[in-house]
Amino acid sequence: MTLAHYLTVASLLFLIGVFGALTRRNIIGILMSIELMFNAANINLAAFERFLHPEGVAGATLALFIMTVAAAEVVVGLALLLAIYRNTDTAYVEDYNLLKG
Amino acid sequence: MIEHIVFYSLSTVVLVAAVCVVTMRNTVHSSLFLGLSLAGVAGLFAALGADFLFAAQVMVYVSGIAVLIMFSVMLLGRASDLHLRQVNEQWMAAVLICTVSSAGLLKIARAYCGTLAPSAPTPDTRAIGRLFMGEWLLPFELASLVLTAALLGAVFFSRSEASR
Amino acid sequence: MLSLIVWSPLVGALIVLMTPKEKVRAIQTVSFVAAGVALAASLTLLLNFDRGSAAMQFVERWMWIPSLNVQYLLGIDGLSYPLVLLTAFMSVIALVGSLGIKERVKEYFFWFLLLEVGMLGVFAALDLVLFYVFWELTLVPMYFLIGVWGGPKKEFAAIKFFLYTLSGSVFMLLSILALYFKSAPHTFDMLELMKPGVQSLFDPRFQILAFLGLYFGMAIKIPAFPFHTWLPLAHVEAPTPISVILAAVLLKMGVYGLLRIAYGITPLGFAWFLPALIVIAVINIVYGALCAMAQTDMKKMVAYSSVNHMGYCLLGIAGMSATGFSGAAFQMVNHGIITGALFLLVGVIYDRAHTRDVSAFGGLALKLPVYSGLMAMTCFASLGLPGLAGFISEFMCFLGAFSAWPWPTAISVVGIIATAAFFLRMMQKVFLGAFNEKWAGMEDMTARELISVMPLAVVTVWFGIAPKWPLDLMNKTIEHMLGK
Amino acid sequence: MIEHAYLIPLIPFFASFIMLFGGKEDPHSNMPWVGIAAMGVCLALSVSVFWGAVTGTVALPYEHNWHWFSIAASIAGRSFVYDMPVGVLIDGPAAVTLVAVTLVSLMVQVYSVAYMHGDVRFKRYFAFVSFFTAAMLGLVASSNLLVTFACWELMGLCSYLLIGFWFEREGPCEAQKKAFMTTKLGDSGLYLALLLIFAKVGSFQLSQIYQFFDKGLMPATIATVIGIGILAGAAGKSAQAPLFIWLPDAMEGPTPGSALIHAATMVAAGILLVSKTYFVFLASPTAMESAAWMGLITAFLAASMALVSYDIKRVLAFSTVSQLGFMMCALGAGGFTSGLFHMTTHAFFKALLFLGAGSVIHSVHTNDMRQMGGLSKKMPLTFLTMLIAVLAIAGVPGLSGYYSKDMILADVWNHDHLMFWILLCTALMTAFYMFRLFFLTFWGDDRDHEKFHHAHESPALITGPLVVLAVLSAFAGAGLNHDGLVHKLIPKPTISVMPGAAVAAPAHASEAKPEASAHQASTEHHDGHLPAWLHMTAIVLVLGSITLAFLMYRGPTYAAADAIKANLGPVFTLLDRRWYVDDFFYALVTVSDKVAALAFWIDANVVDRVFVDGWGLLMRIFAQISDAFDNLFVDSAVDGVGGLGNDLGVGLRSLVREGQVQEYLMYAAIAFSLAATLILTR
Repeated sequence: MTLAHYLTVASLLFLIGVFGALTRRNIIGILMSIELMFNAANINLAAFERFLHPEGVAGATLALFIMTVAAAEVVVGLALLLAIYRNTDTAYVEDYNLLKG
Repeated sequence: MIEHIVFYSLSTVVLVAAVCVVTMRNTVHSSLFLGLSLAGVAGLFAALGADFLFAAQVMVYVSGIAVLIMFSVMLLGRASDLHLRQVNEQWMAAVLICTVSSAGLLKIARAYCGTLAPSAPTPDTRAIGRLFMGEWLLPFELASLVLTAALLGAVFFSRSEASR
Repeated sequence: MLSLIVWSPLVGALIVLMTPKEKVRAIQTVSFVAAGVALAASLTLLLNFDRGSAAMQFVERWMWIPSLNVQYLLGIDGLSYPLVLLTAFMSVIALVGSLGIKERVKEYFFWFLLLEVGMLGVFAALDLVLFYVFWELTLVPMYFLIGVWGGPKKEFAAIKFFLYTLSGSVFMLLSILALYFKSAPHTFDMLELMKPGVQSLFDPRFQILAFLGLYFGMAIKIPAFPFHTWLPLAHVEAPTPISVILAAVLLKMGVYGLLRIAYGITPLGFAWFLPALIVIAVINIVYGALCAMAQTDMKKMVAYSSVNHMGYCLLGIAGMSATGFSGAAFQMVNHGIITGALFLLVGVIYDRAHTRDVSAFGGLALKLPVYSGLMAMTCFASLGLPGLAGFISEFMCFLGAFSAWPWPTAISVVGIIATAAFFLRMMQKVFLGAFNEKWAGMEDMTARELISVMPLAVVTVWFGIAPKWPLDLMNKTIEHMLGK
Repeated sequence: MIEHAYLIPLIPFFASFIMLFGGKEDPHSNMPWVGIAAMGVCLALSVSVFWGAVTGTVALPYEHNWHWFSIAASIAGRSFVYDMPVGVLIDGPAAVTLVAVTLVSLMVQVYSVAYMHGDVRFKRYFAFVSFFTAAMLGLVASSNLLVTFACWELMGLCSYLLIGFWFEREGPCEAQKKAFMTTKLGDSGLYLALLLIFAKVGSFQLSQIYQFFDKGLMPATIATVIGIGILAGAAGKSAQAPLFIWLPDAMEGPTPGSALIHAATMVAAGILLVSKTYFVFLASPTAMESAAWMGLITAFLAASMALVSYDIKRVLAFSTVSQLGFMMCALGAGGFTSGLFHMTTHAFFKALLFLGAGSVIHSVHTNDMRQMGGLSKKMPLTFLTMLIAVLAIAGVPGLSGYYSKDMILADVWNHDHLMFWILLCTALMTAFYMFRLFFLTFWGDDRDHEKFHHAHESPALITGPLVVLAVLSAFAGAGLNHDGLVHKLIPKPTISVMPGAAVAAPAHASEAKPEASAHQASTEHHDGHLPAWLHMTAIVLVLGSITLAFLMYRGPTYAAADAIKANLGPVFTLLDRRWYVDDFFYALVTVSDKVAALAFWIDANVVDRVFVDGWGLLMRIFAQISDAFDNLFVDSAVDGVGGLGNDLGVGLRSLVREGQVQEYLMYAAIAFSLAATLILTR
């Protein structure tokens, strides 16, 4: 098993996440896709630590931070989503056009 | 050999589940596959010898975030959603983007073709603990602050109009 | 010391930002102190400035972004020092003129001081990145100053100014980056880039391309035909002090850049472009004067006369001779002073009459002798009357260009006649003839207006009669520039 | 005293500033006496210089320079720092002219104290006059051509201010603008000449330029161009054809101001400039010939126009133009001495004429000669002094005009016979129209009783200067001509290498020299008087034309003149419209206005469109191309991406449907993927 294997898996996972974020109409879908991207990054971090810097634990530590942030993001995101849903009665992003000038 | 089998099977699970996440029409199914995919990632962590990360992944993501999302989906979901397209019109462009990007990303990956693990994995939980309580204390505390803020924010936003 | 000059307005701006907006007087005082410090500091440099040396003086050099070899590098020589002085001086003058601003005073002075930082920085910076940063820094305050405190069509004028100049500077940035990557070792240091060792890395083709990019950015600022159309609009819409700054300093940034960077770093590209430059200069002169002739709005007329006067600068530069270069440098200073005074004076009458249409007036010389006298003097200075500042520099520009381009120069002389024509016509319509009773209640200049105009008038006469002082400041540097 | 010659221009200069800024604007101000005192000092200085030159105690030319400023210059590949000098150069002509200018200016100022008394801008008028004189004196005394040009332009400014002194009225405003613009038009030629001189010589100092020409280093063609340029300038200032149009209108200003312009300052400047740069003309026969013909045509045209005018000041203005033509013609014909001699005498009698006319106007309050008549009874002193002036200008033997005009005619006769006859004809016309003026004004009976009734002799401040000038008009010519003094004072300059030999290299110059001096000797030999028979004929003809004027205009009516007018209608119209030169220039102004309007139209509608809106258009096209690209590439699923909204005419069209988060994200991703790929696959 080489580092390249893990990196490949991580990049594929990341791209799937990107694809999801770009295409899902449901806002929860987008959130899920973002989680996938976070995980891809985490795989990378863990793999780099294992293969390049086995003496320390910086990769795992950073991954933990990412998890923390991701958790916070999901929690707040879902809360916001609920709030928006209550107001607009829809979960589809194309209907959210408050940004329109 | 066993290492290979573990890696490939876990990768397959992760990727297939991820593809299902982004393509499933039923959002509930999507969220279930998300849990599966995250569990796969946890497996990969284990294969990499990051034991603490594995544990954290299972606890935070698989049992925390994935479940939370599942609940939200069920809260927001409607029966009519099942008949609607869940993917918008720009999916082809997205495919294109992903293809193009993959070229770049895979190129990086190729650069590490020959990189093998220098030594057997060692447990790192103790080291992480020392790091958090020592050198990285400040970021650690900041992270806790972020989580508290997130908690408060979540409570604030999700209160119903009536209770305000 | 240079840092003090450049950054003291910024300190002032920050203090203004922190002052409550009701305290108008405090805001004004802070602005004056900040601009005054810059002026005083730049005057102090005079004591130590070595006129006999062509080298950069008062150089300040620190690493800024080491990974890109970007430096914080300031320094002045005979070319930039007069312009630094001019900027500091005109800023104070314009601040006096700004005392009439009544609305959103705090924001106004904040933007004004920020603008001054940018202008001073452009003339003092010797690192291309730093130069570019300052160059762009002038843009945003200008945009707001025109867009908020301007005339009826201010938004359009501001956005036109902004987009036009921004699109020019994008090309300039490209050229700067190209120069960086072509030089070895990679550097943004202008002085390094001018050295023969680095110069030999730039083949003629590359220099031409790089020059064109730089020229495009600078031509818009100058403004050189055909990129001049933003100028009349911006001038007409801008509030008086901002018109003053725009004419007196901002336009000079273009010519300065042309001399310092375009000529200094890409001399071959510059030489290649000369035939086109002389044509542009002639068009600027003749065409600018003709357009001014067709105006009835005084401010627009003065704006077009700026186009005409910057044509003289271009003419001097196109001559590629020491006389022409120093003429152009001197003309920059003189034009700044004279046109600044003109805009102030037009502002004076606009404040009273709320119109700038020449045919609305008549016979004002009877009622406002001081104002008329000053205006007449400034107009005559602008049309190049000997004894006033414009003449010597204009003549030197012509002199410098004549041996290289006799025919274009001869054609440009037509511009002088046309300039005289429109100024005389304006004076006749506004000041002479029967008194228009509509303005019977009009009063002569107030003390504040006199304070803002008189220094300019004094300098105009001084430079006209004794041009030795400013010219000596420049001569060595100019000689050195052409000695290469 | 001559080492203080620099004070001559400076004193009136400062005096003018004292008068302009000192004291309050007061119709009865005492300020004018400052200017008069200053001018008196100048006169004393000038006279001392002049007297030194006459007695030979002062060596002329005297030159002294100070450093003004330095400029870096390069001429013909030679780089150097040119130290611009400012200084005085007093040679013979300058010494004579200084006296004439200061004297006339002093007389004019004294006269003006009475004439302008009570005007609201009384003080300002004297400041202008002083400044005007200072500029002229600077021009005369300057050793540097650039300074000369500067004074030249300042004089333009002063004429502008003086002509438009009564700017409340429409006429002076138009006239002042016309004067300034016309002279400016000529100045542009001079400007080019200066540029050319510096480009060739590398100096503005007259003595150095002279050296350059003297050695024959200047090619004849370049010299011709320079000469023509100088002539253009001189034509503007000295009102030569076709730029004479401003001078007749210049009488809109106060009459003593006109006297100053016509006699001492403005118009003499052109002649003086040509004389200062006479070596240019010596080096270029073409330029010389042009000067002669220009002068000749001017003299003739102006005299013909003076024949039909009824405005007393206008007749005088035309006569000035005509006399200037005489001078220019003389200079062009090689009569350096005679031209300048005539300039000096003309300064006296023309000042006298104008001041006399001013006295008349002051008394009868009209310019129209048809409303005057018989004033000799009412204003005896004015009448007598005017008589002297008229006799002088007509060239009646014994008076100053006779000597100078005679000398001019002699020089022209030696130069070209055709020119001589035209010039003689002009001289006869001069005699005729001057006496026409004289008879109409002073002779016969009163035509307008009321005006006549109010007429009175002017106060002493007015008649005093008249008498002084009359004395000078009568005797200056004889005095200067006495014992060849004028030839000694105003010697004709020479250059060692004449045009034919100009191409010779400096090594050959020594060979060329004897030949040239031989040539000179031969011209000097010719430099005699007119043949006796011609001389007598001329005098008789002049007397004859005076008699003709007497016969036609002595009476209260002038039927003969009307009869001629009726028979020669078109000719009169032609003369009355001033040979349509004015109309030509008005047309020129109209055309240039049209051109200006056109230029502005182009600016607003073409340049602005092309380079600003065009920029927007370019953006739009770019946007559309990328739009098409999207459609083609990203499938028709991406249908109609974004509405086609253009904002602000800049055409920066939003490519996206507004507010669609995912589309924004899409573009970010595109950018990211492209960037990543580009960087990573390098």
